[in-house]
Amino acid sequence: MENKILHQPAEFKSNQEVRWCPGCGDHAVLNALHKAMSELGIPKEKFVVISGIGCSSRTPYYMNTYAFHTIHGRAAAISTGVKIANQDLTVFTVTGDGDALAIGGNHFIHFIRRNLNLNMVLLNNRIYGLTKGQYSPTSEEGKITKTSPYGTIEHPFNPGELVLGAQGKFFARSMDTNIKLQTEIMVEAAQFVGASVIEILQNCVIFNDGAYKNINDKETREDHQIILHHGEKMIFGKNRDKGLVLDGFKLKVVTIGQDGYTMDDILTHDAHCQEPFIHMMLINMAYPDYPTAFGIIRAVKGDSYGVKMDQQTAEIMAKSKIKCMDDVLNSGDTWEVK
Amino acid sequence: MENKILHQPAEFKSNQEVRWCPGCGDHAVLNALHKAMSELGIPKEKFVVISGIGCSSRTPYYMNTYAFHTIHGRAAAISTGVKIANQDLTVFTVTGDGDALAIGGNHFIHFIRRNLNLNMVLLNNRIYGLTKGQYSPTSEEGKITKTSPYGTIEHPFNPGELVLGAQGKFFARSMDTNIKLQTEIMVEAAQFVGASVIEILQNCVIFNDGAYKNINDKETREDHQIILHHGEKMIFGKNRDKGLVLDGFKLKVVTIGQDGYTMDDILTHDAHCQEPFIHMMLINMAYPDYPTAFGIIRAVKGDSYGVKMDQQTAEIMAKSKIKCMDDVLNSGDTWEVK
Amino acid sequence: MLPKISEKLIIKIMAEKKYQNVDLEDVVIRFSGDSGDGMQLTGTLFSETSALVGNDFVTFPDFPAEIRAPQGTVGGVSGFQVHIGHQPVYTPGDYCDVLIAMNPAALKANRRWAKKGAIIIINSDEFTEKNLQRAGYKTLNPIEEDKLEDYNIIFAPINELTKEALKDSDLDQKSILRSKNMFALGICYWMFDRPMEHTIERFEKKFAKVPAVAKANIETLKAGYNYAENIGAFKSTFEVAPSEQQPGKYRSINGNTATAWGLAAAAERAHIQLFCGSYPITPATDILIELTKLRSLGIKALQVEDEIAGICTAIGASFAGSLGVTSTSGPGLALKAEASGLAVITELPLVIIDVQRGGPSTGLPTKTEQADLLQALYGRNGESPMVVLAATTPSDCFYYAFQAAKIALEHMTPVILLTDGFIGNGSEPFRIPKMEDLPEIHPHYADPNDTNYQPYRRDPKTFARYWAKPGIKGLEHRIGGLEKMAITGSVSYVPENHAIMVEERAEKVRRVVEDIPDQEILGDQTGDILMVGWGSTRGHLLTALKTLRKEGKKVGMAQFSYINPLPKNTEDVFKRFKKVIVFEVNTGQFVSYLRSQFGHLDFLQYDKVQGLPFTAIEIVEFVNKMMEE
Amino acid sequence: MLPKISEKLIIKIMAEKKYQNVDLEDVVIRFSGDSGDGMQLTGTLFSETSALVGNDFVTFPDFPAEIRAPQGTVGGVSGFQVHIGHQPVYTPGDYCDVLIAMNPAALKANRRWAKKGAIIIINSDEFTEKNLQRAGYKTLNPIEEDKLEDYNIIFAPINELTKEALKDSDLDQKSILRSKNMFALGICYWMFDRPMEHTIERFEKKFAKVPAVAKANIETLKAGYNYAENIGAFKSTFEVAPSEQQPGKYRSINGNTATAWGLAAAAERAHIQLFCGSYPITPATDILIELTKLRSLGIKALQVEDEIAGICTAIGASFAGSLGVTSTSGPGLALKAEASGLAVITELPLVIIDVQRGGPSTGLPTKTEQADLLQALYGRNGESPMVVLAATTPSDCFYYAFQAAKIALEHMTPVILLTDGFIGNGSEPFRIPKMEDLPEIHPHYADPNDTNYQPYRRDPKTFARYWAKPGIKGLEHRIGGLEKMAITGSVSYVPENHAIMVEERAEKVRRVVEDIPDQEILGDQTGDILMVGWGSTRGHLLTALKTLRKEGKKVGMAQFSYINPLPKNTEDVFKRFKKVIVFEVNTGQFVSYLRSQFGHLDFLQYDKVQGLPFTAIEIVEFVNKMMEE
Ligand SMILES: Cc1ncc(C[n+]2csc(CCOP(=O)(O)OP(=O)(O)O)c2C)c(N)n1
Ligand SMILES: Cc1ncc(C[n+]2csc(CCOP(=O)(O)OP(=O)(O)O)c2C)c(N)n1
Ligand code: SF4
Ligand code: SF4
Ligand SMILES: [Mg+2]
Ligand SMILES: [Mg+2]
Repeated sequence: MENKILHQPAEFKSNQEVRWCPGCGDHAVLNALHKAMSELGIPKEKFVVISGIGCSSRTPYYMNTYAFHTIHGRAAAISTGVKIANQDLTVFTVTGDGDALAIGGNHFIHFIRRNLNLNMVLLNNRIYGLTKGQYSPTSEEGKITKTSPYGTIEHPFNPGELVLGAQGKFFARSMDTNIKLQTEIMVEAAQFVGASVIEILQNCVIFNDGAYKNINDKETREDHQIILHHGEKMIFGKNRDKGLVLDGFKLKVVTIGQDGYTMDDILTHDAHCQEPFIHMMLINMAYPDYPTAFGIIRAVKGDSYGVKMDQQTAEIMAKSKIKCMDDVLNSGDTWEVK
Repeated sequence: MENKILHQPAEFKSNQEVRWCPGCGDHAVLNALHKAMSELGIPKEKFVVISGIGCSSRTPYYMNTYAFHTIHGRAAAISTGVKIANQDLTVFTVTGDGDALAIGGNHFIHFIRRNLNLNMVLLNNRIYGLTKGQYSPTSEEGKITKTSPYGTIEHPFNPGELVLGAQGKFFARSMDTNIKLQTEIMVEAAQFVGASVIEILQNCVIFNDGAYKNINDKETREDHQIILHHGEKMIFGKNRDKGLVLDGFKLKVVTIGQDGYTMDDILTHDAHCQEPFIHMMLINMAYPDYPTAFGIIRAVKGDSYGVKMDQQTAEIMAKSKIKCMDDVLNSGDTWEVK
Repeated sequence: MLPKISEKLIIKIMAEKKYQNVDLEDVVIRFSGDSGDGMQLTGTLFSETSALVGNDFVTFPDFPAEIRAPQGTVGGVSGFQVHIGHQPVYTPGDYCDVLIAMNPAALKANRRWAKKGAIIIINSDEFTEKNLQRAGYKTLNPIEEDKLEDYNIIFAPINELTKEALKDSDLDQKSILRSKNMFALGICYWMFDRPMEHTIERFEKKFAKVPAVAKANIETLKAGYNYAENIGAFKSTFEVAPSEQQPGKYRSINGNTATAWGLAAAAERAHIQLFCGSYPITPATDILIELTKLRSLGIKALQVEDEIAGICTAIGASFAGSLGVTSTSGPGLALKAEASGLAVITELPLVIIDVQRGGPSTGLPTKTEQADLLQALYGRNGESPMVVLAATTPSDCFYYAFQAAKIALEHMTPVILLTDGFIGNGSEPFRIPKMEDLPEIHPHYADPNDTNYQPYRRDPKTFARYWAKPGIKGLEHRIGGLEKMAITGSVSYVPENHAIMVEERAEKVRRVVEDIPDQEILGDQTGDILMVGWGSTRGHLLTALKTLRKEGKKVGMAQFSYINPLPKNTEDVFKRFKKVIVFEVNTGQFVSYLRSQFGHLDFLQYDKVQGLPFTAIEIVEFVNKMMEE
Repeated sequence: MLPKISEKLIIKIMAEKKYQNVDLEDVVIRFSGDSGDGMQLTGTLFSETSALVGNDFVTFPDFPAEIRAPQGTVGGVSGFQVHIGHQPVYTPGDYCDVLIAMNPAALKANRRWAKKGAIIIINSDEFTEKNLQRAGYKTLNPIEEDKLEDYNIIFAPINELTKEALKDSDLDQKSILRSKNMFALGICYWMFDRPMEHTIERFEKKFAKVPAVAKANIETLKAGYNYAENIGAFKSTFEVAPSEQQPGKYRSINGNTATAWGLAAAAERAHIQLFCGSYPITPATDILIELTKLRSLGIKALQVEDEIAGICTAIGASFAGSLGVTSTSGPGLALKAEASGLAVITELPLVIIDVQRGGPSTGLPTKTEQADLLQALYGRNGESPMVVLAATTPSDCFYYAFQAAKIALEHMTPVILLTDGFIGNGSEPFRIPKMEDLPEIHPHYADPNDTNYQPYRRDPKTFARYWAKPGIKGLEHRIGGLEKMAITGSVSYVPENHAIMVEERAEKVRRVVEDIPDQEILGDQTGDILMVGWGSTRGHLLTALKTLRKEGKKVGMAQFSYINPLPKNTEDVFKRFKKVIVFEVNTGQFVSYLRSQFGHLDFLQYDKVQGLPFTAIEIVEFVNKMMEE
């Protein structure tokens, strides 16, 4: 979809000094968000950015739109109120792995289930940045942090998996460094009708530097990342000669031209498929056995709460004889005192 | 596993008058719980029953064990504290669809992720019973309730799906009326090391009567329910001639002897398979296209938080020179004032 | 000490006793039976018919503990008390003149509420050995066991008579028995000379599609009426004369509905969209339920995943330009504490309704109490002042909800409105206002053409900041939970600025005092004792006030609805009396708040924490005692 | 009004000024630099070395706002103030005698804290045009711009000198520059004649595996020391004489560590397992961190999914027989409100720690405030009384945490312990107690052989119920959040029972008074003015007290740590003075609580809400002013 550009990305920057650490992945995400807003061609005043608390959640201050830096874990719930109050607004909910999946876990799953037309950008650095380095629900097991001096003993959530468990319709993933992909995804997410979750693998240079080194090392990343596009073959690798095929109930990495695999054997990405199973497998692919999947992994149509709410309201308004509070007050049994 | 029975089921009944409505599905679940406790052969005083708030959550009062009727939505978190404090105890967490999945949603997903050796019995009547009939996160879309006079516009959660999205290791399902199956499941859940969730489809005769009529009608239920057992063929039906086969990425119901299907084609249930995809499909099977799946759908080994915690603690205790508070107080830099 | 039945209510109990008509000023009737017996409906119909013939009334439903106890047990008894009068009545009555007990459990649970010598109508068919046992009677003679010999008891075989009345009906036995409450209602209609037409019409309308049901109800009603006449049981001439009621159109309303409607009315007067995010909780759920019914007015009322989401969605809606509202009870208010602080610092309009119930913790969910006052005032981290109001009767919940919304919108502040289970569930006649007669509301909007909008610039008069709705070009801005720089609203850690902002937020709340009326004194304007109450104790205090003044005492009464800020003349009000007694259904929360503000004044206190409202009688007794001391 | 630098601190600033040794009683040094400059470590090393030579000290770290601001900006400045004395010192000092500013932003942010004429050591290499601009200076002459002409400023090219000192090092430039803070430390060591050995040893131990790093630090430290000597800069003879300190073994401790250890000590003395469920939040996180380190003692400290899970896991652990603890700050306390009511009604032992910070809402997370007092007292639904304590200094956090646990376990009640960012992060010497000298703790266990255990039977003396751990045969029982029948604990809706239980829960908390000491008065035991404080204001009040009494004023001081219940003699304490002034870092919460309890007494108040502790100076001024009025 081509949109008429109303504002340049720079116009979305607020005059506040950006206070993230130099080198923090958040900077790139902010850039991408500014770009996406520009590309969406929506007037500045129609955007609302809502966040919780965390480094990532500082984003609202850097937006020259309407924006609200709320409280820890509640960004999803507050966004829900904003959107229901005014469906004309394009709302981005910016949150972190702690904000969304620890304290905010309940609003997160209901945000997904309700499927309002909201767009969540989840900056997953697998750590609590703002509070200076405690483990988060996405920290890998065994991780030593300030609150786990002997290593954590918890399985991390995989955000995409949880999204699917809550019946999510739109899930995408990007590396923080890939501004182009993020921008693309953000634009599509905003245009998608329903709740979208965009997981950004974000590097916290201070407390979890190198968390994604395995998959994002410049030298090898093409072999460890697969960027999916709907309708395109699932291929990757420096030489674009690796691909994914289905092997019973598992995905398998093959090299085209080896073991008899040809391009035809390679799966074609279908982001629109209602059945979640392949999406789930793609989401679960992990280093070192698999490339990590990026791009829009799932984007399936579903009824949006907001649309249904508006339809229902319109019907009720059309049908009901109760048009104003005088009608309400005088409805039912009444009597006159003279 | 055969256990030595120490107490008869009746010994698990407390002297409190049971206050559920006559005909409520909760009565049967209570019976099953008493039976399972008896069969487990664990001394009465080693059981703890923890609940939140709701009709279902009244269970603690009817137990002649240690029991705690806590606050709305927090049963999972409180159980976590109980179990970590004393891993010797066998803890049953009894909750409702509102208690566990509305207000308690965050503790629910973390309960599962953490994978402590806890056993949750989730009585899903798809309604708020105690507060007299509002929709719950499992109420079917369009349902008219006190707070949805025009019908809800929300997709319901499927609890099992959410369990899998949170990386659940044990999920089982039973009808409230099937005391035998429930008892079996509860016994296995208690013996399983890790967090288990048992969803009971429970009829609320007052506010949601007949919610499961489609699948539990006496006449037709054998055609609408499939009871899964690990290692056994997935067959069902009045005549035990229907079965499930895999058809591409979908399950398909076939009749043995028709269209060339033989018993060999029918899938064998593997509850222990790590990959969640088939379990997810089984959980998602819904009336009228599919039979509803019952029994232990998933039971895969995983590290339990409690076990890991104990191991880690033992190692640390063995290795550390800090044995008591005097050691702590005198550790590091100190100086003497004379 | 149980009061004696009004001596004027002399009745003929049995055929052998002499028939006599008596005048009554007011009468209290308590319907009670099993949860399934339809007592709430019966009571409501009686109240409404009474209103139609011009009586004033106040009702109080007494629900069973939240779980449906097994049939026939005391735990499962449902009661409904109604107080009717041809003079204004202010409470549902302390004790009842007539008690209807549909089964032994109902008698067991409610006999304590019957005045000495009261009429007790018993459904004798239910007084079987098994049922008596279930109700916890130890003998087969409840009359003797409960020492009811001096009461006027009517044994009516209501089950049998209902079956008899409906012997030609097509309904099955179970359905037939379901109308037995109408038999009881019929008896009462005859006793108090109420017309049946209105009720009959109602059934015809309600059950238009199932005429058999309509007919069953109507036939049974008539049968009860005739039965009472036939046995010549008793009859009071309850004079019908709506003397002091203001002329106008009336309806019956309970506090929760009134609250919901008050909010909706405010939204209409403010030309703003109302958004309510709530989570069900007894006894507040009905506010959400009533609001969900008003979707045709564009009102969006949502059941969300928990109380925190309730307030957070409301804050989000307020940020987006709606009037955000959230309704709950005590435990839910506790959960909203953190987010309510966000509303304080972002200075968004927000109304939080707390329908108080017995605590602590889950406590007594179906019982009433006033014990969330200090939580409402102080239950947030940091210095976070909030406006706190309290409604005093079912019908004025409408006006205080309206007022709460008005203050929130005009002063840009969250407001907590306290009601409770007593007035939330209780009902009374409500004079229907015309919307155009209600005050206008002017939300404190920013000028959409402001080219230099600053989110924390304040109105010099009220200190309210200006509200800019997303969507308006040029007013883009950012707010949040961190301390903010005065005027610009950007994040600030400057020490002096923090002090300024703390003070400005407090001052803004204090200045609300300019928009609220002076505290009114009822009764004597100066004298020996001032009875002070707040919120829902109004009816009982007022009843006591009338009694005391009839006795010639110099007593005044001040019922507070504005808790924070307190009305300007508050101190003056207290100083007009020799003694000030604060009455509360808690252990003294308002009095401790008053003491913290007016340290130099002396306050006496009378508290009650039984999950029940006061009785007017205990108030009178205490005032008299203090009079003597 | 800024105080002048101690006149005794006369120093030779530059070569041309005359060298002179002076005696100092106490001195305040403030290290400041960019977040990455290691100022916290520098300050800590200086404090510890001072302690080793026998000085008393109090420190206060002043962290930057929680996000790392870009290098060189005022937002990113990190400060650490230490007050050392050879007499006891009670506060980190109001203003500093020596300020180290590692870059222009540090100067900009901290010059307000320097006494008139203070020594300011500036890293001149960082005072480039770009950096000055970044820091917000408008000119190239910060001295003039900030009006610092009368200050004693030393421009030291620290970057260059550090590079020079390490020119033979194998480290890269970046790593080399990282030790520049040691250069500053070296200067200070020379100035105040501190030995370097201890610090050198520390580096050798800490960096045993990277000797190059150890060496770099040590060399730079020495270079700074020598530089100061070489430029003959200045030197004070800061007398080393630990006069009033009790003999014993000491360590440095901050309040959060002390709190964690106090809890652990209590668990050990009670022979019970400690369980802590918490969620990170500034400035409380360190308590959790410290507890997680103590796993070898069997302590289970867990980071859970949110604050609600924190308190709920703790309640679960308490039910299971552990000492349940949860630690948080204001917003987290708000979230725990509902669950804390469950602990009240189930009467389980539980310790809730609230390390207060600036509010409302997210407020000023890294700044200190005392504004959660009323929330702690009243922030729960229903009548839910709780014990509330407040620690007064970093080291006595240990004893109050211990005491909180003792009360919880012996009285079967939740206890809230209030500390704050000021004492939580601040540190001071701590005389290490022997565990055997600490009081024993006797949890209020049920008799395991009780054949008729009743969960709500009470100890007639304390009103505590008896605690039965799951696992014990025969003591099986059920508890919950609904109101319960006295003694049996089964659910009860009986009105009179509710009144009894409300009263018993309150009485149980009141009776804790029997186990707490009388309120102590420091200074004059009777006189003109009593200065009242609570919690962390102790040091500033005490400093002011000393000054005032030196001036000959009749002044006493009462610092409260027991907030609910208040000590028995509280009223008597107030009555001994003509005037009582309550000092608080909020808008008057404790004073409003006191007024609500002692309405007939008069209280004056002095409040400050700047996210900062008091200064002793402002206290002295206010007391003097009140003296005159
Ligand atoms: C109620 C509450 N609890 C805790 C905190 C402290 N806190 C602030 S941010 C944060 C975690 C942030 O982690 P994440 O969302 O991953 O954000 P990041 O800083 O990593 O971007 C915590 C625990 C808070 N501000 N409020
Ligand atoms: C904090 C809080 N919010 C709300 C409630 C009211 N409440 C009690 S139970 C319940 C829902 C129960 O639903 P469910 O868990 O499905 O249990 P059921 O009664 O259906 O068995 C609600 C909303 C409460 N007790 N506490
Ligand atoms: S602490 Fe980590 S997440 Fe936060 S701003 Fe710095 S690099 Fe980014
Ligand atoms: S209301 Fe429903 S769930 Fe509750 S006890 Fe009755 S039947 Fe059971
Ligand atoms: Mg993070
Ligand atoms: Mg339910």
